[in-house]
Order: sequence, then C-alpha cells, then structure tokens
Amino acid sequence: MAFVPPDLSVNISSLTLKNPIMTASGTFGYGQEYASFVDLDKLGAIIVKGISLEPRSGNPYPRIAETTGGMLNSVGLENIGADRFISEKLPYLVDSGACVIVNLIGNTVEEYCELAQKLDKTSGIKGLELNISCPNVKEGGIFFGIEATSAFQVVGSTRRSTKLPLIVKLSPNVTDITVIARSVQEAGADAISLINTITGMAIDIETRTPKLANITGGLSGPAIKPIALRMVWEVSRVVEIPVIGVGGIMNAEDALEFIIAGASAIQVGTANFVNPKATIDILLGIEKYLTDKNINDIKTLIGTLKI
Amino acid sequence: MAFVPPDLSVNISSLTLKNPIMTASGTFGYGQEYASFVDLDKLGAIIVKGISLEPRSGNPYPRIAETTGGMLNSVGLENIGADRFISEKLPYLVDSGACVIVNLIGNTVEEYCELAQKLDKTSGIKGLELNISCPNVKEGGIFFGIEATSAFQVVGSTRRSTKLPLIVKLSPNVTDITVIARSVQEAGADAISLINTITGMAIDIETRTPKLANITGGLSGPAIKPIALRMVWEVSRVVEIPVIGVGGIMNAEDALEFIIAGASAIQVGTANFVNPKATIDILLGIEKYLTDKNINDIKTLIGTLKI
Amino acid sequence: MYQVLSKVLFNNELSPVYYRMSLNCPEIASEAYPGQFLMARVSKQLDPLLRRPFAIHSVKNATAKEIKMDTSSCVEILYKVVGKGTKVMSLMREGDEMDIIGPIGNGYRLDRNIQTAILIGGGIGVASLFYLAETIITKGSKAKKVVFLLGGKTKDDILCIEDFKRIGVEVRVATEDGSLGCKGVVTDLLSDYFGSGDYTPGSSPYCFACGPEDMLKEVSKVIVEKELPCQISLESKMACGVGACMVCGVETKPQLGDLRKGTVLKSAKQKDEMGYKRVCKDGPVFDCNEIIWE
Amino acid sequence: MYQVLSKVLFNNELSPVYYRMSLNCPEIASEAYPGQFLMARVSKQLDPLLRRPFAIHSVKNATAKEIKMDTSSCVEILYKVVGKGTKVMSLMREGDEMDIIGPIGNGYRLDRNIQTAILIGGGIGVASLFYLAETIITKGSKAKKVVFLLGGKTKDDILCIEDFKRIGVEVRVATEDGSLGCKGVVTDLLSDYFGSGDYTPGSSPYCFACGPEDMLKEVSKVIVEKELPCQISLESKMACGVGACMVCGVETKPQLGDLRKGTVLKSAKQKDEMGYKRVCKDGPVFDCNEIIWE
Ligand SMILES: Cc1cc2nc3c(=O)[nH]c(=O)nc-3n(C[C@H](O)[C@H](O)[C@H](O)COP(=O)(O)OP(=O)(O)OC[C@H]3O[C@@H](n4cnc5c(N)ncnc54)[C@H](O)[C@@H]3O)c2cc1C
Ligand SMILES: Cc1cc2nc3c(=O)[nH]c(=O)nc-3n(C[C@H](O)[C@H](O)[C@H](O)COP(=O)(O)OP(=O)(O)OC[C@H]3O[C@@H](n4cnc5c(N)ncnc54)[C@H](O)[C@@H]3O)c2cc1C
Ligand SMILES: Cc1cc2nc3c(=O)[nH]c(=O)nc-3n(C[C@H](O)[C@H](O)[C@H](O)COP(=O)(O)O)c2cc1C
Ligand SMILES: Cc1cc2nc3c(=O)[nH]c(=O)nc-3n(C[C@H](O)[C@H](O)[C@H](O)COP(=O)(O)O)c2cc1C
Ligand code: FES
Ligand code: FES
Repeated sequence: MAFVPPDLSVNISSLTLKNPIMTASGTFGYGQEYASFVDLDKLGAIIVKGISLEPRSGNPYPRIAETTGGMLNSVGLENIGADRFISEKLPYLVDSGACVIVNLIGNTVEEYCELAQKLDKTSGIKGLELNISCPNVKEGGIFFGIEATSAFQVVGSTRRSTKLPLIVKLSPNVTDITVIARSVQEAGADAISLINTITGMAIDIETRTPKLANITGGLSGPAIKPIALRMVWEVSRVVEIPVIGVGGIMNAEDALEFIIAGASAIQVGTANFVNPKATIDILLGIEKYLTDKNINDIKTLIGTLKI
Repeated sequence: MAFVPPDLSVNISSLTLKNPIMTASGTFGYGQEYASFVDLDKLGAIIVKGISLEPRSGNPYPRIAETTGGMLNSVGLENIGADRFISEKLPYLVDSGACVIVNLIGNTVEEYCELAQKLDKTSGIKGLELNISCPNVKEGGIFFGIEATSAFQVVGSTRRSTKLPLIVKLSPNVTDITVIARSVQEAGADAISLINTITGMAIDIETRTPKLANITGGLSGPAIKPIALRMVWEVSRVVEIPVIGVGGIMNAEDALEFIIAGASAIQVGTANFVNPKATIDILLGIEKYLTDKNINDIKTLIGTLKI
Repeated sequence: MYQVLSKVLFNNELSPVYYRMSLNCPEIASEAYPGQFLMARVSKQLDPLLRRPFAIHSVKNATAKEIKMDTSSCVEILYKVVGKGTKVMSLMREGDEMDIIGPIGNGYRLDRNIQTAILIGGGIGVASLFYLAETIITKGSKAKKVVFLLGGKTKDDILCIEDFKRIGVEVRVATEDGSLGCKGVVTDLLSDYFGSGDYTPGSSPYCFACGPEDMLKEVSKVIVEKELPCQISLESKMACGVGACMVCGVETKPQLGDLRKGTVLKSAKQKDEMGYKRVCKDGPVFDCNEIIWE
Repeated sequence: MYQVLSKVLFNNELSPVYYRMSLNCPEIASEAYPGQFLMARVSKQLDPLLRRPFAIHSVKNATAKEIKMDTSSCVEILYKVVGKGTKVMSLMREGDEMDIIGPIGNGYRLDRNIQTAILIGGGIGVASLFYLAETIITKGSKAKKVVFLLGGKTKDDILCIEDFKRIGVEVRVATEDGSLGCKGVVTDLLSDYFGSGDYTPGSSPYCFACGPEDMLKEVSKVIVEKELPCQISLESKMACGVGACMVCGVETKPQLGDLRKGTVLKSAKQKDEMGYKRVCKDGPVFDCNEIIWE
C-alpha cells in the first residue's frame, strides 16, 4: 500500500490553511526576515507584525529582558503603518506564496474599522487578526481586551467593516477568559486566537531600575505555555468558532498539546528566536506523530482530550 | 572600624521578623522535613502547609507535572487538620525556635473564622496567612480571592476572629489585582502576600489525557517570577500595609528584585525543591548585597525602585 | 540526608539507552542502605527544573589510591534515558559535577536471618536490586541463597546479569521476545520457581521486587497467594523528595502501625484520609500487602 | 544566513574570564566578513532561552589534515564571561555542539584604497577588530598601515595584542590603572595619535571602533571633530537577530539613503519614526555620525 501522508489542512472559518502552523504576530517580522530559514509557503499562514493606520515608533529602549524560560518585551506598536506595509512588505509575501494574515492595532473603534476597510480592499490578504490585547501600550487595545462589553463593541464594528475572515486575539490578563471569548464570538468573530503575552516585570538590582524602559512588558515563551494551554482548553469548550493556540509553543509536542486541548491551529512566537526553523520542525514533527499514530486527518485530533 | 552586619529585620505589622525570608506554604511541609538542610530558627518565618479544620485527603494522583522553568501541582487541600497539626507538628516547630505562621484554608466564611479562633488560642503561632487563592479545589477559597466583595467579607470576618497578625494571600488569576488588594486592606488585613500559583495545564500527547488527574493545576517556579514581581509592584504602590512577595524566587537576586519592587518580605516556594538550602543561600546572598552596597538596614531598600 | 555537589567519576554507556554513573559522595555512601535513592539536580540552569530520583545501585568503598586522589567513597546509579533530564545526564563526563541529595527514603528492610531471597526485577528495576543483593550476600552471616528473576522486553533491557553472577547470585532471565533466557515475563519465572523443586513450601523465602507498576501488581498477586512476605519498590513523580510537598503518593490500606499515638479514627472518611502515603518518605519500599492497586 | 549545529574545536581559557572558542561551520566561515556576528544558542535546554550575539573574531581556512578530519573551515569567537549564557559556554569542551546562526548584520565597510586604518578598541571590543585587521592586511593590495589603539581597565582586559602584532599591526595600549601601556583611556591614545608626528592632517585615515557605549561616544566626539570617517560597532540586547522582533535598536539621525523610493516624510513625527534602526540588521556597524547619543 502506498504511503499516504496525513491531511494536515485545517479550517479557520471560510479560510482553509494547508496546515495548522502560523507565525505569531510580532515574532516573524514581515516574513522576509526568516526567508533564509523557512519557505514561507510551507506554513499554514504568516501573521505579520501588528499594523496601525499610521506608522508608530514604539516604546523606548531597552525593550527586552530575558527571564527563566521566557522573555519580556515592550516593543509596543512599532510598525511602518498600513500604507508602507501594503506597498513595501506585502508584495514580497504574496510573491512567496504565503497565506498572509494581518494583525491590526488601533486606539479607537474607528481606527480598527478604518484599517479593516483599507485591508479589505487590498488583494493578497487572506485574513485579519484583531489585536485587542497588547499589554505594552495604553492605547494597544488592551482596554478592549479585558472587558467584555468593549470587546464586543470593537469586534462588532470591525466585523461590519470587512468581509475577510476575522480572528480576534485575546489577552490572558483577565479573571475569566471565557467571558471575553463568548462576547467576541457573539460580536461576530470567525475565530479566536489566544494568548497574547502576560504582563510582567524585571528589575536590575544594581541600578534599581526596571530592566525595560517601559517598566512592564509582555511575557512570552515556554514559561507561559501551561497558562496558554489551560486558557485554550477553557475557551474551546465554550465557543463554537475555531480557537487558535499561542503561547510558549517550542516544538511539535507542545503544538500537539494545544491541538488535543481544542485548538484548530497554533501560532509559533518566541520559538522563532530560539530556533529560526521552529515552524518547519513543528510541521515535520506533527506529520510524524500523525503517521506514527495512523491518524490520517489532523482535524480528527482537534479537541480530543480525554477527561 | 568593626564590621557591623546589616540589619535584616523587617516588620509585618506588629510582627518583627529577624529577616525577610519566609517559606511559602505547601512547599516546606511542617518545617521538620527540611531540618537536615536548614536551621529553622535562622529564617524570618516558616509558613506551614495550608491547614483546614478537618483533615483532607487532597486531589487524586498524579498531582505534578514539570513544565519549562516551572511545575504544575494539584495537591489541593491535603493536610492533617488543625487538631493534629497542633498536637503533632507544632511542638517540633516551636522547639526549633522557628517563627511559625499558619496558612489557613476553608470552604466557608464560618470555617475560616472557626479556624482562626482555634489557632488564636494556640500558643506558639505568630501569625496567620489566609489562603483565599488556592486554584486547585473549588472550595479552596479561590472564589473569595477573585472577587473583591467576597474577599472583603471573608477577610473582615476572620479579622474579627483573631488578634494574630493576619496576612492575606492573593490569587494572581485576576484582571486587576489592585482591586482585590485594596478591598482586603479595607477589610483589615495586616499584610498581603502574593502570588499564589497561576492556573495551568499540561497534556500527555501519547495518552491524550491531562498530566494531572485534576486536569488543571497551579503553576509555580521561576517561570512565573516576572508576573509575580509585576503584581507585587502594582499592589505595593496602592496599599499602605506591607506586601510579601512570592513567586519563582530562586536566589538572592530574585528576592532583592521583589524587595526593591516594594515587598517587605519574601517567600521561597518551588526553589526549596530545587535546592533544599535555597532559603539560607538567599539569606546569605541578601546579606552580602547589603554589605557590598553599604546598606545597613534592609528596610531602607524596600520599594526603592527608580522609575 | 545530605546535599552534596558530587563529582562524576565515570558515566559509562552500557547500551544506547542505559548508563552507569559513579558519583563521589562519601557522606551519602557511608549512610546509604539498599532501596534508598538520590535526588539529582541534572542542570545548573533551571531547565530541567526539578530533581530526578534514582535508586542507589551500588556503594563502593574507596581503595587507597582513590582516597589519595580524593575520590573516596562513591555511589553508583544505573539509569535509562527516557526524557530530557536523563538525556542531559547521559552527556555528562568524568569530572563534571552533579548536585545530589541522599540517601532518601525507607529502603528494603532486611532480616539478619534471611535464608533464601528472591529478587524480582523488571527492566531498570535491577538498579536497586543489585545493591540489595550485594548487601544480603556480604552483610548477613549465614550461608544463604539469592535468586534473581529478571524480565525485560528484549535482551537489550537485561542489564547487569554478570554482576549479579559475580557476587554469587543465581540469575534467571525472561524476555518478551525470547531474545535472551525464556520467552515470557518475569511472573512466568516466578511461577516456574514456585512450581519447581527449588522451592519447598514453608521454606519462607523473602521476596523483593522492583520494576514497572504493572509488573509489581502481577508479582504481588502471585506472592500474596503464596502468603509470602514481599517488599516492593515503587516509583512516583516527585518534587521535594523529602516528604514536604505531598505530590508523590500511593494509596495504601491503613496499617495498624500507622496509627499515631493518641489518634483515634473517628470516621470512615478519616480512615480513608490516612490511606495516602508518600513514596519519597514513607517509601519507596512498601510491603506489597499495603498497596491498593487500582 | 545559515543555522549550523557546529562542533567546538577548542574553547581556550585566556584568563579566568576571557575565552577563545573555535567553531566548525564552513558555510558561515565562507561568507562572513568583518564586523558581522553570530547568534549562539548556548544550551540545548530552554534556560538560557535566547541566543547570545558574538562578533566574528577570526575566520580560519582549513589545513589539509583538518579537512580530512572533517573539521574544515571554522569561525573563532572571543568572549568574556559576564552572565549565565557565557558561563555555560565557558564549560564547553572540544567536541561539544553549539547551534549558531550567521553570518549576521552589516559589518565594517572596507574601501579597497585604504591607506591608514586606525582601529580603536575597548575591552572585549577587540573581538571584531581582529578579523577586521586581518582582512585589511591580507585582502587589500597596496601597502598600508594599521594602528590599533586598545584600552582596558587593567592589564587583564588587554587581549590579543601579540596576535595583532604578528599580522603586522602597530599596537598601542592604555589601561586605567596603568598596569600595561600608558595609564589612561583609549581616547587619550587617540588624542596622542592625532597630536603626534604619525598623523598628517589631510591624510584621511579610516577609523573603526568597537567597545563599550561610553567609549564609543567619546571616541566619536574626538573623531567627528577631526572630520574623519569612523565606523563603530554597537551592542544591544537582542531576541531574533534577524531584524524581525524590533527589540534591538538605536536612535539614529535619518540619513538621506534611508528614504525608500516613493516615501515622503510628511511630518516631523514621521521623520522621527524613521530614526530607530535595528542593531542586528541595519548594524551592528554604523557610521558614528548617524548615532544620536543621549
Ligand atoms: C524512587 C525512585 C527510584 C528510581 N530509580 C531509578 C533508577 O535507578 N534508574 C532509572 O533509570 N530510573 C529510576 N527512576 C525513574 C527516574 O526517576 C525517571 O526515569 C526520571 O526521573 C526521568 O527523568 P527525565 O527527565 O529523563 O524524563 P521526563 O519524562 O522528561 O521527566 C519529566 C518529569 O517526570 C518525572 N518522571 C518521569 N518518569 C518518572 C518515573 N518513572 N518515576 C518518577 N518520576 C518520573 C521526572 O522526574 C520529571 O519530574 C526512579 C524513580 C523513583 C521514584
Ligand atoms: C553584535 C554584538 C556582538 C557582540 N560580540 C561580543 C564578543 O565578540 N564577545 C563578547 O564577549 N561579547 C560580545 N557581545 C556581548 C555578548 O552578546 C554578551 O556579553 C552576552 O550576550 C552576555 O550573555 P550572558 O548570558 O553571559 O549575560 P546575561 O547578562 O545573563 O544575559 C542576559 C541577556 O542580556 C543579553 N546581554 C547581556 N549583555 C549584553 C551585551 N553586552 N550585548 C548584547 N546583549 C547582552 C544577553 O544576550 C541575554 O539575552 C556582543 C554583543 C553584540 C550585540
Ligand atoms: C517581540 C514580540 C512582539 C510581539 N508583537 C505582537 C504584535 O504586534 N501583535 C500581537 O498581537 N502580538 C504580538 N506579540 C505576541 C505574540 O504574537 C504571542 O501572542 C506571544 O508572544 C505568545 O506566544 P509565544 O510564547 O509563542 O511567543 C509579540 C510578541 C513578542 C515576543
Ligand atoms: C506543591 C505546592 C503546594 C502548595 N500548597 C499551598 C498551600 O497549601 N497554601 C498556599 O497558600 N499556597 C500553596 N502553594 C503556593 C505557594 O505557597 C506559592 O504561593 C507558589 O508556589 C508560588 O511560589 P513559588 O514559585 O516560589 O513556588 C503551594 C505550592 C506548591 C508548589
Ligand atoms: S516528593 Fe514531595 S512529598 Fe514526596
Ligand atoms: S534582535 Fe530582533 S530585530 Fe534585532
């Protein structure tokens, strides 16, 4: 019998991804930066760095501190703005054959809508990820992400501004993530991705100053994986829309944990810094697991945790 | 000039500790277990495993999973109950010269009060730590710890049941920890300790079952340090009462970060498992830091973060 | 119990997944007895974070030359590479340091009058049984017989049989694929032993078993039927290793000896609660009658 | 740019805190040029988590024997033990593996017609300057002069001066405590050089500097006054090393060349925003005029 490779494709609402592996926004630049290590069209999707209407310079330096099994970043909103993204970065990505999803940041509901409208009209963009969870800037949408009513508002309005598949990225800095998840679903989100970084801090005991100029930053990396996994499990049990797992995924085993917990797809963030080929290694590892276990369609693995 | 060792004593309300190093509840047993490694009377205080009115058998096994830079536990409420603690465990601790603080767990406001009254009458106990933050059992008080009004109630009632210094231990699984902290202060707490563990999860991809029989567990260890430090900083800026820092403290540098951030004392938890002499190593490290920096009273270091 | 920053004296690959490591730690070596274990911190960094438990496989007394080289008494462990901690250990070399705590736990209880000992091992379970065999043979005074029944998946999982033979132990082997010894499992060897002329009912051999949980359960059944005493060494995931954290545990039937002075079992519930024992502190060796197998 | 699991060929302790390590990585060795760097993953575990940046200190071509031993071309790094990552590296031995990415970044730009080069180093800054000196001396065609001005706290921080002399570089040393060379800092050496007969105004030497930020700032001042070109190599904490994460950065004055085709600077704000450059991708070597020192 000929070997039939397992079917790795997954559906995020109307969008079919060739496999469940995406890059997490802000950790993979605009794709091109990692092109020496990864064939961009091999991945399920590339989610680019958060884009705002106007270019932003971000937070002051230093913007990074390493912690045990993790890192704090306070990059903030630094990005080249929607126009330059479209003219300078998107063409390369489209040429590479990548499935491009754009991560959106805004200060106001109106900004999110205007941005969504603009990108809706741009060809080559396959989906939007609404970042209502950046903990590094007051205007980074975090306000929308920690309170169910405002989350509902911003998602609802953006929903009406675009026909593109709309993923909403949630903040883990909340008491009950299922409340926010439900209201975001209610507002018309096509999928939910979680988690963004967890607010943290580090101090230089020699100078007695915060290690980040911004005082606090967002914790990412394997340190947060157990928290992300728990939230993905909690949310996927209460919503009908697909859930995308993010947070500390370093290898195929980690990715499989999220899929078994209920994630339809996963995003790789900090792992790219540790291993620039992490996404591809995860893809190969998942394929091997499915083959070894005689699972011919990854969709049948999603949410199969036995409890 | 003769060398004068720095003054390490700190005040937790009416209680003066000889130094700011405590053991975190549940990680140091009843003290005796670590006596081959640590002279118990060298530490600021020993906080014993959470005690309930009646003995409890805790959660099913497995109760532990290692994660990157951390561990998940779901021990739950396993403890020998107040009576046996007083008759079997307390005498050894008192004999050792340790400053004993008892961590309390209850299902209802009444249970907390009854327990506080019972311990109030027991000599040899120097303080109480109210655990309203155990994430591993529905009745573990977590309900009290994530909602400001109920936190206020349970702390207020317990406050009226004892004259012992009352520390309240907060859960990090909340959107805004300062809200809970303020209400606990309002209710009469003498000090606040934070953080308890963060709810997390791990999955065995071979069996597709949770690694913990309880499904979720509490994440502790260096992985959570940046989050704990941020919360200690946030809380110590808004309350008047002393704050005690807990979460991922592995060495003297970590402990000093918490003190600089605003903690009057710190607790060592998971680090005891990694290095049974961690508390003593931290004590020596802090002493060396103060000596090197010519700081002759640790109290002058508390909350001196420059921002 | 000591915490020792021990030097690795050797770390020999016995086969691609099995290693024998010798650790210089005179304090621990001098107090250890069979069935006890060490908790090893395999990295100076914080990943892997927790210590790993390993049975004491052998304790070596120093030769004169060794003492001169400051490598006096040492403890040996035998380990299988199964995950990231043991992988890190497998890369250690002579001269590297490893932080260990030991000796830990309640090991095998030995009767001075022991006549016949049956040691039953599965896979890496041989680790603690070798030190036990050495001790029974060298420490007791009377002539005695030690039989070692060892099972494994294939011949690659059958370790140390020459070492056991060298000290005078009779070794019988079974492998599931028949690649060494009889084809079968260790309980087959045990049934054979009881069925054969080697065993006189009433001769009261002492049994000791160490291996995977399933094997211990099966072994217990066979031995309990014969009404023989059997001590078994259990495994459990651990954090502290010293009885403080309550994460390691096994469900046991309350034994009379457990009832502490003055404790009255008021209710069925309370009786239940006394049923969990800590593998690290109350064990790792238990009487097989104590355990409640699920 | 390549990711290579390279073998450590040697890891020599030069002094208790300085080490020189040679890494087998033909792909990187063949493409590297001076001022570029590597990102090294110092552990196979996840603590330390992030890669550490190290300048390429030298690139060695393989001897016939080496190629036979499959240890063809290699890259050398020179590093100082300052924290946990470099501590882990210091314990590596021949035969160990380290995962590296490289060559990374915009290094020193070299003019073929270079006549005189002044290399200015502080402490571990010599790391990248040695490869630069080697390249200027061996690659250029005409006779040229390379002067190396090196400063450090004490004589223990003065590294590699024999290596520089061996390849024909003139070396001048200053230490803050006077334990080697003149007592003073490297800018004193620089002022001396400009004040001495060695320097003819108008002779246009090329300056290259690498060292602590404070030193680079002072050096820049002196050189900018002389209206000479100077390239400086900066340090910054990094995560990705490939220009993707935006955590490394330095504030620069917008240069005309930066304005991408079709981009119009609409507002002062937008001009400002173009002022941050990534040390990893746009640098680590910058023109000293570009940098805005705070
Ligand atoms: C009392 C006792 C004695 C032991 N003696 C030996 C011995 O002599 N030789 C030997 O090879 N192994 C022995 N083991 C098992 C050994 O501890 C594990 O194989 C080892 O901890 C696996 O670590 P890892 O990092 O390679 O695996 P991982 O799977 O990566 O470990 C993850 C976590 O699970 C724990 N864990 C995994 N497997 C086990 C297990 N079987 N028992 C307990 N904890 C486990 C680890 O300690 C760690 O905390 C013993 C276990 C116990 C409890
Ligand atoms: C382009 C470049 C080239 C370099 N070349 C060399 C060299 O050739 N030799 C050498 O000894 N050092 C060099 N450094 C500095 C070297 O990267 C740091 O000393 C090293 O990262 C410290 O790691 P650690 O874990 O020992 O220290 P820790 O303080 O434990 O590191 C904590 C974190 O801070 C970062 N960090 C700490 N110090 C520095 C620093 N000075 N620069 C950048 N990141 C830092 C680490 O990478 C890590 O992420 C270079 C830095 C850069 C940016
Ligand atoms: C340097 C950095 C920049 C980030 N920028 C963004 C961003 O622009 N938008 C966003 O939604 N998330 C951003 N994130 C969050 C990641 O996409 C991801 O949610 C988080 O890092 C957790 O995943 P990880 O642990 O795999 O990194 C950023 C993370 C890092 C580390
Ligand atoms: C095994 C274990 C048991 C614990 N039991 C308790 C408890 O009974 N009561 C309590 O308030 N906290 C308990 N905790 C939480 C710790 O006291 C501490 O708040 C937490 O572990 C974070 O600190 P660390 O990272 O230093 O371990 C427990 C933690 C662990 C790891
Ligand atoms: S491992 Fe902590 S009690 Fe056994
Ligand atoms: S380190 Fe990521 S952009 Fe420079």
